[in-house]
Amino acid sequence: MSASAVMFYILGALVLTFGVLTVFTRKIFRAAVYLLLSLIGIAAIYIIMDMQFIAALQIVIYVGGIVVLIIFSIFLTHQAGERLPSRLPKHLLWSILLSGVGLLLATHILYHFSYKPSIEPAIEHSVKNIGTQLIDFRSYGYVFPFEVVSILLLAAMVGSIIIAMKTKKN
Amino acid sequence: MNVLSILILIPLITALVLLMVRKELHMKLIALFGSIAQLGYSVWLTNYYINFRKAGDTAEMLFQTSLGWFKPLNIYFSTGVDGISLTMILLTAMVVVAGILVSWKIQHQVKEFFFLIVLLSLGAYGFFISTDLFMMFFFLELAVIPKYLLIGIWGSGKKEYSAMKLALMLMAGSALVFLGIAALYFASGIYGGQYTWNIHELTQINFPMSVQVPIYLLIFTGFGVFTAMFPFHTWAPDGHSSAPTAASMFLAGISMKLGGYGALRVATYLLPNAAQEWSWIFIILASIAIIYGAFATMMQKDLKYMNAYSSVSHCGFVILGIAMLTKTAFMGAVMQMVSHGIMTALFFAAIGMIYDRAHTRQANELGGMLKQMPFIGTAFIIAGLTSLGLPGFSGFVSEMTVFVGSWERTGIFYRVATILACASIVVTAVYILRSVGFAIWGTITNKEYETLKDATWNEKAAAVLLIAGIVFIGVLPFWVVNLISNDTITIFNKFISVAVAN
Amino acid sequence: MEQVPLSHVLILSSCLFFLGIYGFFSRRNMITMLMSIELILNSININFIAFNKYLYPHQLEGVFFTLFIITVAAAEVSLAIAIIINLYRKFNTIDVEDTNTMKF
Amino acid sequence: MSTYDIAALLILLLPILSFAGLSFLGKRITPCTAGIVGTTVLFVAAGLALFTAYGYFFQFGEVAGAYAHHTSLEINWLQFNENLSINLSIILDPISVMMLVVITVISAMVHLYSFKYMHGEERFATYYAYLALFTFSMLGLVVSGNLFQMYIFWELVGVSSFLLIGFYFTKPSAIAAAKKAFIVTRFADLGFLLGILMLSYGAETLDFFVLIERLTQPDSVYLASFTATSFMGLSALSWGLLLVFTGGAGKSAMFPLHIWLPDAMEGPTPVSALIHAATMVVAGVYLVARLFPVFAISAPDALAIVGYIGVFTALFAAVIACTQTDIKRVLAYSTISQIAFMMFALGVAGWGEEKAEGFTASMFHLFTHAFFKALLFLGAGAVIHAVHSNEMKDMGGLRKSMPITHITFLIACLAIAGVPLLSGFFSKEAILNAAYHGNPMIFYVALLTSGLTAFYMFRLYFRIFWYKADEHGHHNHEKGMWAMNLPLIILAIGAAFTGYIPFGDFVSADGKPFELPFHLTFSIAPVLAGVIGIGIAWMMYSKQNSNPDKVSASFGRFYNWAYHKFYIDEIYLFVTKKVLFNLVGRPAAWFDKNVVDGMINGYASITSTTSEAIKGMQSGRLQTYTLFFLGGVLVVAILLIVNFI
Repeated sequence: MSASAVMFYILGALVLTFGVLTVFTRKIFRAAVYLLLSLIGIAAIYIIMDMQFIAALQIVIYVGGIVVLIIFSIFLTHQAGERLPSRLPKHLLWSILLSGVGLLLATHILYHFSYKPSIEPAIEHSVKNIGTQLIDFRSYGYVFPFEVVSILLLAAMVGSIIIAMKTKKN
Repeated sequence: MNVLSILILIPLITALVLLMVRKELHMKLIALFGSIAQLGYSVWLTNYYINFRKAGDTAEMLFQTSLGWFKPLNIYFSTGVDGISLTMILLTAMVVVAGILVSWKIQHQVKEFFFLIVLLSLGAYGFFISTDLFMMFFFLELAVIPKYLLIGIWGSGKKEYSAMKLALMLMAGSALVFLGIAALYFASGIYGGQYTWNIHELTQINFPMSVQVPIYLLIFTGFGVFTAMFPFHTWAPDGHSSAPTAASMFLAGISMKLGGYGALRVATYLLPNAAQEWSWIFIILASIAIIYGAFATMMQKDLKYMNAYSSVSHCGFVILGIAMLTKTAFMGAVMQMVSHGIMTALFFAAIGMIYDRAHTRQANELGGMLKQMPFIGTAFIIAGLTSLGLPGFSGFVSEMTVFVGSWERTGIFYRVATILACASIVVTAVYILRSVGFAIWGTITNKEYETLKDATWNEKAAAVLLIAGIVFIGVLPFWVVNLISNDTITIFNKFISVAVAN
Repeated sequence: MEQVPLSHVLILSSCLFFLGIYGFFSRRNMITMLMSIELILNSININFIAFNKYLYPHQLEGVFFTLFIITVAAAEVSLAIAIIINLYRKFNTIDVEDTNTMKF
Repeated sequence: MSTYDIAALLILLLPILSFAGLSFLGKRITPCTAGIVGTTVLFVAAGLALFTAYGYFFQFGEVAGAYAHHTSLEINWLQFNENLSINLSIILDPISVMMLVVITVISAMVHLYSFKYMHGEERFATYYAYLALFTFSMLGLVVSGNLFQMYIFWELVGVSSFLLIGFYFTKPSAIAAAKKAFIVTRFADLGFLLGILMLSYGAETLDFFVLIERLTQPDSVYLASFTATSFMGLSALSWGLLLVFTGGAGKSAMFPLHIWLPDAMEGPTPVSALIHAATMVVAGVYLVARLFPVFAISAPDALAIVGYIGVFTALFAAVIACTQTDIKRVLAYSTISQIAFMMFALGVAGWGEEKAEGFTASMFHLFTHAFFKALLFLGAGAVIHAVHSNEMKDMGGLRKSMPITHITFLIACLAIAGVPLLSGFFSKEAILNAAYHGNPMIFYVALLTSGLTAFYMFRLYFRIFWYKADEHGHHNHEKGMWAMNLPLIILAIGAAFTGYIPFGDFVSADGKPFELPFHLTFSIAPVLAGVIGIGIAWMMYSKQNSNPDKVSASFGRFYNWAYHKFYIDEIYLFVTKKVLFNLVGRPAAWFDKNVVDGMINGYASITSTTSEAIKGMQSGRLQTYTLFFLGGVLVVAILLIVNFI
């Protein structure tokens, strides 16, 4: 077992641990922090998988953007140290049941599925390759989705401003 | 342009023009003139038809056309009329004119009201001239929806409940009809080799008994709901009592006839074997409706309820005539449809006029109306006398024809049914005379009634038109008989050929 | 890394996925629900990357999908937070149990 | 068409035109004009009727030694099927011509009389219109050549009677009486209708004469098939005829369908004279007479039942008449009794020259009765007009102030009592004679009844015109009343002398002239009975005394029963109000409201309860929705896996 494999298992355990903590903790701020850590763990896994660009995005957008945004919104809507109310047992039962069954099912399939890797020569997942294909407008080029997503971002930005804006009361 | 298309075009144009004008008076005038034009055209068409017949045209239906409407499913807008449909068209045209006249004073949402009324009549005309089952169903539905709105918006009393009940029950009826005709369509592909909705093509096909029976029961029951057949009649009392006058007139005068016409033309005509075997069910139901409806009527205090239950009883004669499967009984059923249509329209018009003035329909709260409003009182009495089958009015000839026709069926079962039906003439007399005695005769019970005015010009015109119709049929029944007897014989001949084949 | 079988990576991601699901159901606070959704999205990203890496190394499609998912997630979170804040103003709470006017 | 056919047609057309004119223009013309128009039309019609009668009996009616029926007009009005059709026709034969004369003459008299009697009435024109409608319907009834045509006019007669009884429509008692009359006769008409259906089905025709021919020929296939089936000992034909007779019994007020007639006196008195004494109420007799050959030849058992019902009614009504105090009611019961005489006269008759004597006697009595009974009613009307009351106790000693009424009333009473030389004597003799030969038991009851008749008529007479001094002063009530007195005089002449018409020469069952037997010795018993009756009445009522009370007390409970009309009305009320309304009508209405409608409402409430129950799923909770969503996805996934992997 190579070092990277060991690293992977350690990181995986960490990600899961923080994920569990995120989901189970009764303090919302802590949940956000555990989420942060979990996301960082995932970024590390990307690095192990030679996906530095994605790892960077993960750090920049998730950790630097989204989680911070969440933390801000927690500040806006919560008193510090407030404990979250617990769920009704009925709901808990259902959620445990469903996610448990789902997990078992997924695991079962994943174990018994035979994966067939392609045999073509690999290409490097470098920023250069990614960037070239991303803004390429020939076949397999992603320039059109790229533009669409940029418009989507713009729209989301405008939309969230409008939604969150204080409306004048009549 | 086919002569029959005009029957649909006139109401359509009337409705469209109605939507464009803005002054209330103009709307009323347009609706009135549109309906009068339609009445005139129907009369002309009848005359035209009679001339064709005199010239020796023996086709089953005249003026037939066929336009592709939705060819992938073989739906054609095919039309054609015979004497039966023509009498129905005349009836509709007459009731529509009268209905528009009595609604002259309608207060709010005038445009929508007249639009819906014209739309309803459009549905009825379309239904009567269609020879394609799908188009028939289409127009049947077209005639149902406006009723919901007419009752729900312009009604009185517990109108939402009544409108909903009526619409749902009629919808359930038409759902049964649709199941039946759709089954017939697919059966036509299997047993006739060609998928078709057309009545004339369907009647050529010999369906096996196992196919006929369920379809017959479905279609007859479905149309029976429209005809207020026991035990599917309860939409009628509630619907009528909540409906505005014109809507009541349409409901009882036209809508119930859609059912009778359908039961005769579709269920009985297309499925003779099943009719022969299974019509006893409907004979039982009709006999119950006749007697039981009459007794239930006797207990009603509200005049509209009274007339609604009496409609149940009278429409029982229609069902009875159709289910008895003799030529005379068919003729009687058709005549009873026309007669009852006009008579009940007049009855509702008179009740509506009284209600508009006295603001009550309870027979025991009224009284002395004849003294205060001679015209309306007389119209009420004439409607009542027609209802109880006085000779000289249309009710007599039609009921007697049904009785004679029913008596032609031998066998103790049919005899008992006929005797029960005959017995209803006594009960009818009881409830009619009770209501006349309470509401029309007697002394004025309420001081407020002493200021009531008699009918206005529009109401008089409506009543006179309907009374003229009643008297015309009552005095010259042979005219109607000549118009329809060939067609009832055509339907009856199916049964002879069935009997021969068996 | 090559010694780690693909299925292990996928199982990691599905564990993360169902953690997210559980969190989504069991939490009443909208922000924590949002966090659960982030977990779910991340588990998907891991899947894409893993498939790209293990099964189709000659392509970049998994990378692109991850890229777009991250972008969309960013847009989604910004909108969700805006909505949450708006709800908070209206109902003075961000508990999903209390914001159930869209019924019947 | 010959002149006579046109005359016959005109007789029918004139009244209906008068009706139409008066009802449409009634408000535009003065009451006086309306009255004059109505009366003139009827007088013209009466003249035409006499003319037609002359023509029929002396010019064209007799074919090969017998009076045959003559069809003046026939219109195919409603064709039911190949065999059955309603042909509106005008048939002239002895009885229809006789009826034409009776109806038009009496009606003309009543029209004239009403001119004064109804003076000042608000709906004067309407009254005349109704009278004209009635006359038309009655004429149409008697000239029918078709069973169904008769039914049509039968109903029209019923409704015009209804309208006239209810003429004072603001009076509750008039409304009730009109309803009662219509409903009771309607009930009887149901029998008539069923009878028509049976007869027409059996004989495959609605035409009277064809029907009679088919049902009387011994070798007729129709007759054979008709009599083949029987029920309760009577053949189908007998049942059919009895059902038809039920209709006749309703109109002619035979027991137990008589209850409407006394109440019908709520109508204006001239109406009672026309409809409820002279014309409409004999329609039942006329109907049986029309079908007489079928009754007599093919169903003698049915005819016997007619006879028994008739004689029972005669006695029954006569007993009640002796106790009533309302003068119009006395006359009403007297009418019932007299019509019953005609009915049982038919009942005792058979087929063949001598045996059919009852037929002629019955028609004869119908003819004479029309005159004297109309006269009695009109006289009673004059009395009521003068004293403004129907009750005997308000009358007495009126002979001075109303001389013409007095004399004419006396003539009528003598005639009805069967005093020799007046018309009633001849016709009643004939009936009793027929009964004696036909069925002696009926004869003895009839004899007793005719004694009672004399008694109650003279009770009435003495009570009105003698008994006590006139409380209303001595001024003449008849001044300026020529319109009322003239009809009285004309009818009195009729009542006195119509008996001398050799009736047998004109009217007989088979159309052949025949001599009514007359035996002086036979007459002794009936005349004696009449004289005894008159004598008792004279003893009791010629002066004010306490005898009547003593006598009634001595009869005790029986008197009370008779006074209350043997509680028949109460029985009917019990059956209709209590039984039909409470046990049939109310349950039907309840059933409809709760069971049938409940079923429909039940469907509706099942639907709404179900949706109420499952609408909780639409909770507005995001998590619940997603829970369902995910559950669904998992289920689908598991299904797919189980099935495909």
